[in-house]
Amino acid sequence: MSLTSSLLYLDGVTVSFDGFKALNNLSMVLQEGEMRAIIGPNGAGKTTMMDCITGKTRPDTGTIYFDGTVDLTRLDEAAIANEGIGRKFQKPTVFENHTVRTNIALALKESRSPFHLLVSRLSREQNTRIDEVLDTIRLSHLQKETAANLSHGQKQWLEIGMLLAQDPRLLLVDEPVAGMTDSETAETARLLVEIAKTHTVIVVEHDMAFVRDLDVKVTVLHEGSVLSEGTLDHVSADTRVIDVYLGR
Amino acid sequence: MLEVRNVDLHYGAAHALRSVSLTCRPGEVTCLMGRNGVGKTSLLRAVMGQHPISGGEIVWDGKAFGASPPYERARRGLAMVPQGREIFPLLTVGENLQTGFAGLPPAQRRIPDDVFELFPVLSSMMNRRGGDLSGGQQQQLAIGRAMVRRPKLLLLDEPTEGIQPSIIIQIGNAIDYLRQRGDMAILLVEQYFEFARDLADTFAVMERGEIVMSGTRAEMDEDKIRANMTV
Amino acid sequence: MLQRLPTSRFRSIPVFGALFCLVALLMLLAPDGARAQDGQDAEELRPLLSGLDNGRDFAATEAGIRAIAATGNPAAAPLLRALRNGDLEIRKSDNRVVLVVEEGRDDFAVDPLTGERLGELGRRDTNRISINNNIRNLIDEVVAGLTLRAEDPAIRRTAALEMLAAASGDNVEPLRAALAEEDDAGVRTTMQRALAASILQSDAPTEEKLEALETVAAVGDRQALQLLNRATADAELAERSAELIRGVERKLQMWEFAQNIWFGLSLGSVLLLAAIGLAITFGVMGVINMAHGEMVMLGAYTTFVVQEVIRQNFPELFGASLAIALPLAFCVAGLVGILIERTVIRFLYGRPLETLLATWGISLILQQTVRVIFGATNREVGNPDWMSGAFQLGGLSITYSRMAIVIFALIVFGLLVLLLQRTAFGLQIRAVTQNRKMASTMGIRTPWTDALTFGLGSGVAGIAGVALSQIDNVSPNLGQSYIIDSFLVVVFGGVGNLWGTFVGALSLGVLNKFLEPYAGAVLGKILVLVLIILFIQRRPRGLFPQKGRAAEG
Amino acid sequence: QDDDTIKVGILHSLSGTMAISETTLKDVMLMLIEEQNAKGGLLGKQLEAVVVDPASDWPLFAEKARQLLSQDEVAAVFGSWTSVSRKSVLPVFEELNGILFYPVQYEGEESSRNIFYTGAAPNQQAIPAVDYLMDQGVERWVLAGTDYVYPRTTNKILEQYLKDSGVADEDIMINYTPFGHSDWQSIVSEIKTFGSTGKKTAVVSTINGDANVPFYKELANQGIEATDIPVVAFSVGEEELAGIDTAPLVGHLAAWNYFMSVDTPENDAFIENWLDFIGDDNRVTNDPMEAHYIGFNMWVEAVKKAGTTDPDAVIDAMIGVAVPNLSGGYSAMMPNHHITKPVLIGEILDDGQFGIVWETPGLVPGDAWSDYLPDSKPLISDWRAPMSCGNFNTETGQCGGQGASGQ
Amino acid sequence: MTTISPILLTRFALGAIAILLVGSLVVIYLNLAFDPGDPWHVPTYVVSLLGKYLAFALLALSIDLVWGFGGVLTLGHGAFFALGGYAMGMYLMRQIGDRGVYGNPLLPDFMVFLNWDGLPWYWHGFDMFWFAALMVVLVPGLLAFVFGWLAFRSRVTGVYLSIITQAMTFALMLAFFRNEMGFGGNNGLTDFKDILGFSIQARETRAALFFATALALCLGLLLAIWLVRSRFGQALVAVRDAEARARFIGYRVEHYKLIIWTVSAAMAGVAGALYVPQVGIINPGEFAPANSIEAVIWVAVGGRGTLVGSIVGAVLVNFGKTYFTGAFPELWLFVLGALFVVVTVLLPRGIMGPFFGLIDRRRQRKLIAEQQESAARASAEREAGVDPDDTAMARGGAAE
Ligand SMILES: Nc1ncnc2c1ncn2[C@@H]1O[C@H](COP(=O)(O)OP(=O)(O)OP(=O)(O)O)[C@@H](O)[C@H]1O
Ligand SMILES: Nc1ncnc2c1ncn2[C@@H]1O[C@H](COP(=O)(O)OP(=O)(O)OP(=O)(O)O)[C@@H](O)[C@H]1O
Ligand SMILES: NC(N)=O
Ligand SMILES: [Mg+2]
Ligand SMILES: [Mg+2]
Repeated sequence: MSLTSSLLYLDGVTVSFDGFKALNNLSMVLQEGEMRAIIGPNGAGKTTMMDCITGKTRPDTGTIYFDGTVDLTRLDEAAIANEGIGRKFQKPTVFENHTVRTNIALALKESRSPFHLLVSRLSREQNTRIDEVLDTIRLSHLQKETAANLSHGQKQWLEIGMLLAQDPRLLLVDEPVAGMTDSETAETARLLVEIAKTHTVIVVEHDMAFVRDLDVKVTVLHEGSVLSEGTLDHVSADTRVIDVYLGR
Repeated sequence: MLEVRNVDLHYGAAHALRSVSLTCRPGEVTCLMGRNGVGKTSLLRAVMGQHPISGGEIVWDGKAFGASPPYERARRGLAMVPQGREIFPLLTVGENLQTGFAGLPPAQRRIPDDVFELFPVLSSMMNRRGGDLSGGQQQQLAIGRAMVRRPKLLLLDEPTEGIQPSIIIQIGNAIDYLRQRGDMAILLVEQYFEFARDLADTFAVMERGEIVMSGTRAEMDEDKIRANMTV
Repeated sequence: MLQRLPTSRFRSIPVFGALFCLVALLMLLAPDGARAQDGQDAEELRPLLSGLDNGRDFAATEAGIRAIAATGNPAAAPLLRALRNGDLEIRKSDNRVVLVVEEGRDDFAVDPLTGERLGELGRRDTNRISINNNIRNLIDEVVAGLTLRAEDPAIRRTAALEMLAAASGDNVEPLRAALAEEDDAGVRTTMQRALAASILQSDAPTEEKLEALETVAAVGDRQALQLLNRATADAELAERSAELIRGVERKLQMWEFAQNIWFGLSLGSVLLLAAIGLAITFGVMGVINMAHGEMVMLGAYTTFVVQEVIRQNFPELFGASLAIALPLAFCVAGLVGILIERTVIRFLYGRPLETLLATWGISLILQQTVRVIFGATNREVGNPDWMSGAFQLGGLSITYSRMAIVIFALIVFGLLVLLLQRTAFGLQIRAVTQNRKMASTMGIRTPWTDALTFGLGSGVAGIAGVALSQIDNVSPNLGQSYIIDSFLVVVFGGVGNLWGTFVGALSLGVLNKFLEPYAGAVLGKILVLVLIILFIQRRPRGLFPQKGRAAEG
Repeated sequence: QDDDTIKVGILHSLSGTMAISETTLKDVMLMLIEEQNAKGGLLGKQLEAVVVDPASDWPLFAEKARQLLSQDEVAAVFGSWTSVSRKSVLPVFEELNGILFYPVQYEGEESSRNIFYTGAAPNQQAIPAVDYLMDQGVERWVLAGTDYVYPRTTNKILEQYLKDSGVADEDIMINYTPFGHSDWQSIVSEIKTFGSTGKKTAVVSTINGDANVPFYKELANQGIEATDIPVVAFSVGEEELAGIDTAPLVGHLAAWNYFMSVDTPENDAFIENWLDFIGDDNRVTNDPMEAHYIGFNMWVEAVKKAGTTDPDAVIDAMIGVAVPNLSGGYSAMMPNHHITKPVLIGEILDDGQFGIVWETPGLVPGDAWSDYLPDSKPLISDWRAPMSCGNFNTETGQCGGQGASGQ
Repeated sequence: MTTISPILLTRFALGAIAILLVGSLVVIYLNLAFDPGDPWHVPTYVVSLLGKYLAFALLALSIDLVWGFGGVLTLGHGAFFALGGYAMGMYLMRQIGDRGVYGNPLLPDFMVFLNWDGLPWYWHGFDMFWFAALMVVLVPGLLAFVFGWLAFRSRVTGVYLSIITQAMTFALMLAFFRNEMGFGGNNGLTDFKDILGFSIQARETRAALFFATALALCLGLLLAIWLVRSRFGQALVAVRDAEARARFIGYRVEHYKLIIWTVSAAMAGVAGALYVPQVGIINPGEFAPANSIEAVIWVAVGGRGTLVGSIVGAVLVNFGKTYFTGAFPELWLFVLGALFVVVTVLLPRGIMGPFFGLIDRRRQRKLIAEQQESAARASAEREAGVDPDDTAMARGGAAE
């Protein structure tokens, strides 16, 4: 696999906290347009990996390239976001004092320059786009509500909505369906599959039904490295995966 | 026994619970279901005393809680695993567990072995700060912490959220085991239908602040409930 | 008139009340008193007494003193000491020289030679015999001559030290004589040094002086340096003394470095004491506690009140006044803290920035309250005996008060760390401040914990006030002068990190003391501030930042 | 009833950092006014004190001055302590043509038509003190002060004066510290070192207010006795000493124009009245209080002389008024709006009082413009007609700008 | 803190501007058109006092911008205010010319008697008003820029930032106290004569200064409205509430903070410049940390993040100070202290809180009604068999 054809390229990434290796020589490659599901035990390093990609955590060693040439380990969070990497956090974080609508508006794909924002207003297309996103996440009726007043699950949805509005090339989605009902979970899977047609996506989930619905290649992380990779059926059959993750 | 009688709850002008009634008995698991934002967490908050109720009453062991604060309810045998984990981020795992000692008789001020049996990862991370744990580890810690209090009523708000499948199975077993012991009432909020169905003795489904359906396990009609939980 | 009592020169604190006064009087008369009681001898001095009072003609007074000293009468030394202490006065009614003794609130006249009581005195019944610093020096000198062979070795030592300080050729002979019969080793050494110093001032032969130079240089302090410097004027001694001077100076330089570190540490412990309560109310609880300084002030005023009560009623307890004040200050400040927490702060959890506003208001109220009760002026808090003066540790001069504060700060800090890190209460405090709602859900009585924590922080500030009352003003402004430094220390060390506060305080203290000699106090302080600002750029969360997710979450 | 009373403004800080010194002055003014009223008031009217609190906040001084003059329409104001507060109110008094009595020793270099300086100018305090010490054989000098205008100017004058008297550069050490400086360890130890050369050394202290207590405590702890290195202070009086245990400080000096220990019947009466008024036997009196005593009596005399409280008339009547001071003489208002005073040197006693060890043979008139500063030397002040100028330049024969616009 | 809708903020602010303009003109008219003694006359003393309050209000407004909307609790804004004040003070000093006591045409008096032999370089240019006016904005702006650039880039936040702003103003205070700095030390700059050729003591000049301050405050409000209502303002609030989150969607947090911080500092500088000629003195006391804290407190009293609140708070507290220091000189600290405590405990959103709150509650009730309606519509649709989500989902997925 060449460096240039891949959208995301991790090689030998290691992160340790006071000697504990959260990521251990992790390597992974993602092609443009690919969707990848990542599973693995609690503490396997899934979130830490996303932290490394988005600049929240600096790896001790290893390289991370985006789009073939961009060395993400040298950029800060904002620069990485502006390269086209968007993220939904495991613990929903939204702008609590803004309305749901403004939250989406703030995430819209656009220049983030303060001077631009000082003089520009939202265009009609942008407003339409916000409406669409609100519809998608089913929060239209709450669009004027302050985000602080949302329930846990509603915030999850809002985060997904912000990610949609941001429309990045690479989406990192950490546990999108936690706290959702089964049918919402199914809907979300459909939504992600739809998005993946035009985007590159990494999804972390513990909900196997959901992962099955995605029907994509699965990587199993364990103790900071890849334990197994393949279709869900393939990895589910792996006894090591069963031992450390799925249970019997 | 917990009896929630016609409870109302407001956030400012927003009416989050509308005359909700519910009963939880020792040795039973009561399962509360419903879509996002219907008021499940609000009901647990009301029971725990984290948010004042604006109408109705909550009776525990024959005595109404009135306006008593959470720590009094905790001392009367309630414990809660809240949504969002609410781990004390700068306390170590061990210290997080020890916060449960407050008000316990000295003899009980030790961490029950079940906690580590159920969540072995905690014992290996006793000195790590709670905030550093991964999401799923924090969820495990939150459950363990509630168990330290040896509650008579355990409130679980989506306890399986973010937890790996093998441990979900164990949590299910644990809840089952606690129920079997017969001295504990359990109120479980759960979105994951199968998990809920396997555990529930009684159930209730909420919609927009109201309980729209309830009954015993036998009365749990999967289709009807699913219909109610569909978006 | 001020109801202050005369003090003996051997005790640097004012002594209070009748009992103490008598003790002082006895001390005054005791040393050579055994012989002084021999009335006849003492009466020899009576005609000379009048020579002491010459108004502001100090030259005449000097002559009078010399005349008394020349008698060699054993009663002369105590008499002159009384003069030096300002206890000799002229009774206006009969122009008689009397010794004034205070007992309680009353003054009595006592015959300075016989100790016979001559009756009570009113405020304006007597005039103090005027003396000035030159007279004091003279008295020290002649008394040293008179007491060089006293019975008490301590007094002989003092005399020798005095002669060392005021080296003069005239002392050579008396010192030699005294040395001949001296049997106390310590006093001998001092006398030998004094003798060497005196020889240098005399017209002794050069060899003798060269020998004396060595003895003096061996002392190695500033006084020695001064003697050596003087010796360089003598051509024959110049070379050797210059050599010796270099040696002494090198040594002194080294000691100066050590002295700076000590100064820094002691300033640091003052900062630590001032900041440590804030490390709890602000660092741990997150209350931007602008009233912290006023808690310190309350502690200082508690000390004042305690001392006042002791002065009035139990003067013999004065030495223990600080020990009594400590728990009281803790309670007073702590209770006020609890009161503040219960009435104001508790409504503000979750709104940390607003605590700034409320506590600012509280600090204004507390300041003005104290101003109304105690007045706007400074109040006197005395240093007990054991907190006064300094001792010599090699070339270091360490004042007792500073040392006491350093030790005290360490103890307070240690106890606090133990409390927070090792006890259940400490755990509850930390749990409550990190997540109040969840702590309550875990069964922790949060209102209780909140009140006690705030009370603890305030109480610790209060005991800091006891210590600070020993080195600073006790005035309504006391708190204001520490609040900024306290916040700086806590933030510099890292909010919520007690060890950070500890290291922060000490390192800021040392830094300050090393900058001060070069930059001056003003510029030094500015530099410290600028360095802190720059340091925070490098470490935006203080000296010991919390790392990892926990800190951000 | 407004017309039946003459209002007197009292402009002293009752809160903030200066309250510690100024509150007493407010009290003494209240006492003086009460006494005057008991004597039948002034011009047949009762005096009424208008007290405001400028809170140690300098712009607030200006605001309060304005309020006193234009809203309360007071006949005279007694107030200010720090130089900056005086500088802040000066334009206000000139603009609204009010009268201010300023009772504190200061750096000089000022003479306003509307201000009467009843405290000491440098030649009434600093220079005599240095003279005295030279007389006592002092050869080496530490000029230690708080870093602000009064010490800076005073030290500038003293430095020049010492050099004129033949003191070498290396025998002068100058040290400045910030306001409220509380850690004196290094400086005291430096002074100790500076003083250990064998030459007799003294410290001339212009250390202000709060910084003195820790300074003296450190002196005492490090064992610097007055017999070794005496400290002569210009800002330390009885009130400052009331906060310290003075036993270890016996012999250190202060130069003032008044001490509580002055033995005169006037002073006895003043002290008695004061203790009565304040109801606390432990309170002391000090120099600025005497200055207000003098200033107030001068104003009373001048108003009587003018027969009105009209500022212009009173200002003119003030010059030449002489009233008894508390040390047994008469102080007179000079044409330069400064007064004549005796200069006393006192040594601290163990009871917190000062024993007077030296006294100028006669009264010293205050000099607004120091002779030891080059630009100030040619200036003189004379507010009598026809000169009517606070800063007449004897070299150019002209009156400087301020005097001209002050009219 | 909850955010008040920008529309509401704007309405209040526009109202305030109207009141300010009309009110100040009325005051000036009453001052100039009637003679002292006339019951309608407003004394000049009051005009200057009001001018001082308004200068403080501008300072408070500048603090509300950084604190209320940028989330930076500044405990050092007094520094910018004082620097602006010094810049103006230096101009006013130079205007004295040879009318100083020593008649020196070049050097201010305090330099003369401390034997300065020339004007320090940084005093040059201040004889020109335009230059001084530029410096009023530039000096605080530049200091803020450098300070902010360092601090925000290093991600100094929260109390750490607050305390180093305090350290900054404290250090400046000590520096300006030093006589060697050449700013008159503790005495500062005083005894001004003219401004722009007009006597500073003239009634008309005072009225003009007062009006200029009112005008500056109005302009400040307009600027603030523009900043806050723009999308920049929204992003700023997002940065304030969730800095890290904002970074992850690409906002350069440090730029946003730096801009508002610098603008605010310049605004504070203007406030200081207007303050100085009206009170007649600038001295290092203005740098005192307590002053900065007090200014923050005005904002908190009025209501943080409400713009108008900061003005109300500044005027109210300072009026209280003026009144109480005169009426109850011995007790005013109790009154003021109690005011602060009571406002915090009873009015968590400051004095303006209840006003905004009333309108806010009405809005919320409307909102809830709307929500219920649309939720009901949705479930009706669901029951009718139309799946609204299907269409939404398709759209959401297709759109880029
Ligand atoms: N600052 C830290 N200090 C110590 N350990 C840490 C720190 N941060 C993360 N860890 C550990 O690193 C491991 C990886 O955590 P991470 O959050 O990446 O797991 P995860 O795969 O996302 O798990 P989950 O499925 O539970 O979300 C965990 O064991 C966690 O405890
Ligand atoms: N703190 C709050 N302030 C105002 N409104 C709130 C608050 N918390 C929740 N709400 C509102 O109350 C309603 C019920 O919320 P609740 O958290 O109880 O829902 P839930 O059933 O637990 O949902 P989820 O499954 O998403 O956790 C929601 O509509 C939500 O918007
Ligand atoms: N004038 C003084 N002492 O400031
Ligand atoms: Mg994770
Ligand atoms: Mg919920």
